[in-house]
Amino acid sequence: MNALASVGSYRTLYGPDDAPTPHITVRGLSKTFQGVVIYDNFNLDIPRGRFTSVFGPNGCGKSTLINLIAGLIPVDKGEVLFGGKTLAQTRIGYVFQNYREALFPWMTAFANVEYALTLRKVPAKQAKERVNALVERLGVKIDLTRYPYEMSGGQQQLVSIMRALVVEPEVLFLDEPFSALDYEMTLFMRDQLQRVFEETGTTMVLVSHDLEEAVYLADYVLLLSRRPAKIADFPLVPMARPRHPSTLSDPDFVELKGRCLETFQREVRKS
Amino acid sequence: MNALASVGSYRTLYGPDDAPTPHITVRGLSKTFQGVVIYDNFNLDIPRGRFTSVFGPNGCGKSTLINLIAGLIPVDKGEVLFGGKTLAQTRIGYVFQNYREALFPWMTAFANVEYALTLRKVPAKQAKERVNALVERLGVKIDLTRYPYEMSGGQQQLVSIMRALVVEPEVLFLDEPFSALDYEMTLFMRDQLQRVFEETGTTMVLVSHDLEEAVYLADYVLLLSRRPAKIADFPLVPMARPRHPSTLSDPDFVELKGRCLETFQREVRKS
Amino acid sequence: DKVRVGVFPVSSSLPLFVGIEKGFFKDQNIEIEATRLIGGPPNVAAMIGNQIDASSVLVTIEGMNANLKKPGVAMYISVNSQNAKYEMEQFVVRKGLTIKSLADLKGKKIMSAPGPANVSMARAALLAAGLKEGEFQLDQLDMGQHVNAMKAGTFDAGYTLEPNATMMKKLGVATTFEAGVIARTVLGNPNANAWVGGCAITTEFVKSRPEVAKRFTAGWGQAVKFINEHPDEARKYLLKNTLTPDDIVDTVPLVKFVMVSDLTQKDVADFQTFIDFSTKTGVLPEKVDVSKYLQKF
Amino acid sequence: MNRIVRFASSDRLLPLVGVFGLIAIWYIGYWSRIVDPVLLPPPHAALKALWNGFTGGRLLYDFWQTVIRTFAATAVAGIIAIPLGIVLGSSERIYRSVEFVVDFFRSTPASALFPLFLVIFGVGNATKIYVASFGAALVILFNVAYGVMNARKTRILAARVMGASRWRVMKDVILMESLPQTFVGLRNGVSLALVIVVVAEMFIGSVDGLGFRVFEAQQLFDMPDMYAAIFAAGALGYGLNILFLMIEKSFVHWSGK
Amino acid sequence: MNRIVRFASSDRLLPLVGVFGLIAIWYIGYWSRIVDPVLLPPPHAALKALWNGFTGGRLLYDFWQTVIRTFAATAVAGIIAIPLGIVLGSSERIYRSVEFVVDFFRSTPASALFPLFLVIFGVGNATKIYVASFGAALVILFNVAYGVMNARKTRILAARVMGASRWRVMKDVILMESLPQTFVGLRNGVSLALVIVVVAEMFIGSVDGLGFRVFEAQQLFDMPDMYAAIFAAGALGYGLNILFLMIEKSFVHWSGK
Ligand SMILES: Nc1ncnc2c1ncn2[C@@H]1O[C@H](COP(=O)(O)OP(=O)(O)OP(=O)(O)O)[C@@H](O)[C@H]1O
Ligand SMILES: Nc1ncnc2c1ncn2[C@@H]1O[C@H](COP(=O)(O)OP(=O)(O)OP(=O)(O)O)[C@@H](O)[C@H]1O
Ligand SMILES: [Mg+2]
Ligand SMILES: [Mg+2]
Repeated sequence: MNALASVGSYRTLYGPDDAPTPHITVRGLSKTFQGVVIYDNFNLDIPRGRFTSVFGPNGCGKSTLINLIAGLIPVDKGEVLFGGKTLAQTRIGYVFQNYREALFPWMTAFANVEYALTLRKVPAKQAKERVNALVERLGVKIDLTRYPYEMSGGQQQLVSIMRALVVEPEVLFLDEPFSALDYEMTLFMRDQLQRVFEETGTTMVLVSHDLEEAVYLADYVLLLSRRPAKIADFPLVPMARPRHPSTLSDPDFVELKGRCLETFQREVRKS
Repeated sequence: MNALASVGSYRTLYGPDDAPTPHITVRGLSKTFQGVVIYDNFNLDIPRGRFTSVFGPNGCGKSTLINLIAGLIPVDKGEVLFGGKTLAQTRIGYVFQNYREALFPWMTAFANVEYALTLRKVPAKQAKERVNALVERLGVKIDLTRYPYEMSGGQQQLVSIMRALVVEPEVLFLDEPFSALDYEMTLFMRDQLQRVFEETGTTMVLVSHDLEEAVYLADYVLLLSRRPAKIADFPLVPMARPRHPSTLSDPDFVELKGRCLETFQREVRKS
Repeated sequence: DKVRVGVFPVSSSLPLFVGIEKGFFKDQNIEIEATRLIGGPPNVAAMIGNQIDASSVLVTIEGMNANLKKPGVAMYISVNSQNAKYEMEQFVVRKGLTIKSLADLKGKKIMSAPGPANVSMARAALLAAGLKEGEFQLDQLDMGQHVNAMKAGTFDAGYTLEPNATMMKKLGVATTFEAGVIARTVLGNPNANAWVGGCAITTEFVKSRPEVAKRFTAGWGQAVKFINEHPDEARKYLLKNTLTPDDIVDTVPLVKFVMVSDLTQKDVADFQTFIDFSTKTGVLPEKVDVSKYLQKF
Repeated sequence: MNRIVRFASSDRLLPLVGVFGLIAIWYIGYWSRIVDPVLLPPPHAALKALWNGFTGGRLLYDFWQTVIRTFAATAVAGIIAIPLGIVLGSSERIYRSVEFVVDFFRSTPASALFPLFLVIFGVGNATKIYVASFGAALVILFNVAYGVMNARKTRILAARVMGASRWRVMKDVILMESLPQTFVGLRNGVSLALVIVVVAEMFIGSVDGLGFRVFEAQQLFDMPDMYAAIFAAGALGYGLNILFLMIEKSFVHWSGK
Repeated sequence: MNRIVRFASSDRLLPLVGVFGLIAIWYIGYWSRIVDPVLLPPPHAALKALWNGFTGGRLLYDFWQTVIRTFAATAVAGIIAIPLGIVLGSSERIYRSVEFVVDFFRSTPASALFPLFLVIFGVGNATKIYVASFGAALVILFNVAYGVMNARKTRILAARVMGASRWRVMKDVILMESLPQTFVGLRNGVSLALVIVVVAEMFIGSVDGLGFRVFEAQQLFDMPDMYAAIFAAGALGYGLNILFLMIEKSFVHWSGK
């Protein structure tokens, strides 16, 4: 492993032996928006089959990072590989913060989920079966014949997650998926997401603006610094799964969270 | 003290001796919206000079409660007194969640704050002086000659808080004041609010959808049940002031928060 | 054979209606394809654009103007004369006002039929009667408003056209005190023939289908003859085809229809005088030789 | 949309207050003889003329002629403007380059364009339809282009990240996204088309249609008929608006939600 | 607003592409003789007529007459409709009761109302202004009433909790809140007023104004003059829209923010 690559790796921090293999490798990534450097020669490894949370100051480039990785915006320089494969060869899923603007309101919830399969050229009959199978597996109790705007925020975001999952993505990106939901719904949705993760073992990358949530859900927390973003810390969250609300009161959890908050505040104050 | 009154009192829970005197007394409050009973013969005492947080399930009637107390919506039945005085005899301040829709965009920030005094018939010159004095006292470093829409969300909410404070209210109500702000700004604004509270000693009532925030800022946490709302718990938060981010890792704090979360989840599941 | 005719639904188009209803065109093996076109400009535009072959009635000033832009676009086969006997244009005065002559209109508010030709004629008549510019107020007004305006008393007097004048009389809102305005003003005699309008066909029509044009003209001539011989029967055809209320159809005056081939030397001279007058007042930008645009077969 | 729903659901009778108020004012104007009664007939005379005109009279026929022309004009406008609007809207640069011309003609009173259209399209029935189409097309074009340009970025990204091709993004997302705005354009377009058709019928010669009926009633000095035709025109405008709102509501059910 | 800013700041020359495109099409139409050149003169002839008309010709005078009438009509409309809109908007029930009547007349082609106005106000210059006022007033009324009705609830509560009386809430909050919508109404109103003024000048007789110029040029078959007047009308409409956008932007600076 060369020196450059190791900079951005969770492996160097926790030793290469017990760490999982990287799924996403980012090398020499650079991105500038209208003269503002967001990333400059940035390196990062994201572990396969693990849940990685991304946390950092406002506007530091969290969304930009996952958008660059998911190919939603072009990189200026650098490369992103998915276990050696390119983006085009990889099935990815993406859940947007603003579910209201991400779902298609002219389709029923079912059709929304099905559409992802249609785009992958799955025949109609098979597509329906796969959607139904997913519904069963997740134990979703929503009437999917309704239109998104007839549903609560949480239900819509669940549909949005199902749409991302139905193609059985290798990597699932989530950009602040719960920030527009109320507290109850957020608690519920966190557990739903955790269940999906445990069941599918998909590599997940979550951007969150809520530190508690970021730590609660993650195996690894990627803490970013202010612009141009660097990795401020990349700790392992050693808590056992499944995690429960009581985990929040676990002293190890509280300590890790406190450490992350400190790092965060140090990074914020730096400017 | 009669039995009825004691039901809603933080005093019964912690003993009348070391508890502060009540500032707001709510007796026999009832409110129904289109056939849905939100409050039915509800009793509550809110302590003078203390910071009370209100927390509860979505739609249980938190906003309705402070709106009823502040007289923004009429009660169906029952009475609200402010240390024996009526609403009309009391100066109150109110900070809305949606600062964008609460500030007047056709006035500069300064004029917005001044306007509260104008309504109280304070002469123009004196009004300006009082605004300036408040700015000084709070150590606000914003250019108040700008219009609200030229400011960041946090700055706007600060102006909104100043507008509520400038009349030196006896009670200040805040309905989810930080929920539209980002994480950094929220952390900053919590500390600002705490400073204001410590400096002025105003009775404050905060509705929050973030349990951590509710506990972090409060002297007392009012936990409401599902509709029709009852008091589920009304614990004292014994942490010393000023509180710091490190308070969040304090075992007592974590424990109290855990207890509140349990109560909350029990209440949520009840339905 | 089909002939496309632009129809301006006024009494001056009567020969067309008579020709159709009495079958004069059919006798000539002509089938009329009528398009309703209100006013001169659409008729002229349609003739220039070769969308119609003939216009049932085209004010001669407009026709000559069109001929200035595109020579030969409006060739007259029949013309109509208006004067004190064949009333068309006239000055009316609101009921209750005593006005005997144009000179009495000093300081009055006067409406005029719309269009530069009408307005300049009204002005010329007023000036000829000794009034000076500024001593009267002259506004043009859509024909549809003339009766309303008299009734509502917005104007004191007006230079109006039939059938409005008859209608005003019938309703008792205004009376005529001066008819044959053009004949008097331009030709100096209220009983002279003022050749104000007529049926025009395009040179294109004459050239491409000379034989059809000839038959069309013949049919038109028969209709004119019929009108001149049986005016009372002919005017019945106004009813369905023009905007003439049925209670005045028997009294509304008609113009005098004359085929171009029947015009005398004097008539042509009068015609030239009338057109020259318009050139003088600036309505027509140049002098026109009328005889070039008379079509005889 | 909102307004219809409210109109239908609550306080159903409130609009009648306004209607009766208007009729009352009219009667007062009539009885007080402020305006000559020949010029301003009593409301019942106009209503009778309206009734007679629609039951057996010619008004019904004229009404349909105007409806047909208005729909034809809107259809022509839609067929031209919707595809064009999509093309223009899909590139901001292209739209900017024609925006001035579109706005300029949108600002030009359509009646001033009558002579131009008479010259280009001749004097037939078609011209009335074309000139109304022109006016309506500009409105529709403008709305469609804006609908396309303002398609929600997130939905486009969502489709792209799911692997949709450019063409599918266009067809499945941008087109659907622009539909609500397109319907707004169609609704404004049909209103404008009606206005232009009526003006054209009144002033550039016609043998039927509501505009012609107003014109003819006026020429014949038949005031009750004239008011009946005016009311028919108003009712048609109002009805078309409601009709298009209803189509919009059922067709782009997600609009505004 | 947005559009102006972008128009001014970037890609300044893009609109010229559209203009040149239009002129090119016109020249092609002229040279190919699709339309008789007497009816469709070449662009340079029309531009020359426009230039001559504005420098020494009568067109400038007519232009001003139309401008004056349009502004007068908008002013009258505003003076009547703004206070009325505030009254109507302040009570939902009152508004609902007149809404139908307002919508009905808004849907009625203004030209169909000419005869009615001629009857009531006579045929002077004033009538053209009044009929245009009527059309514009309905648009303004509707917008003002909606602006008042949709005043942000939170701002009203904020003022009330600070101890504002009903009157002060009205004056300091609701009135200010309705301003952006009022300006939208004024902008739509002035556009409509121009359209109606031009139609009135064209068709109910006038001695000046752009509509009259179009009419007269058409009667005299002076095509370059006619096109010059049409362009002047379009430019006026476009200019008025931009003018009102600019007033709006500086006056209700907070609008849309
Ligand atoms: N398309 C763009 N054009 C210009 N600047 C952009 C663009 N997208 C993002 N930026 C800027 O890049 C920086 C990083 O943006 P990004 O959205 O990635 O931040 P973030 O960490 O996700 O912030 P947040 O916590 O607000 O979601 C910000 O300063 C933002 O203003
Ligand atoms: N004006 C109103 N008319 C009818 N129902 C209302 C009205 N205001 C509130 N409600 C209903 O009363 C209940 C309590 O509302 P309230 O806003 O007080 O809840 P809340 O606890 O503040 O909720 P949230 O956490 O969403 O802020 C909700 O079910 C709400 O739908
Ligand atoms: Mg982000
Ligand atoms: Mg609330």
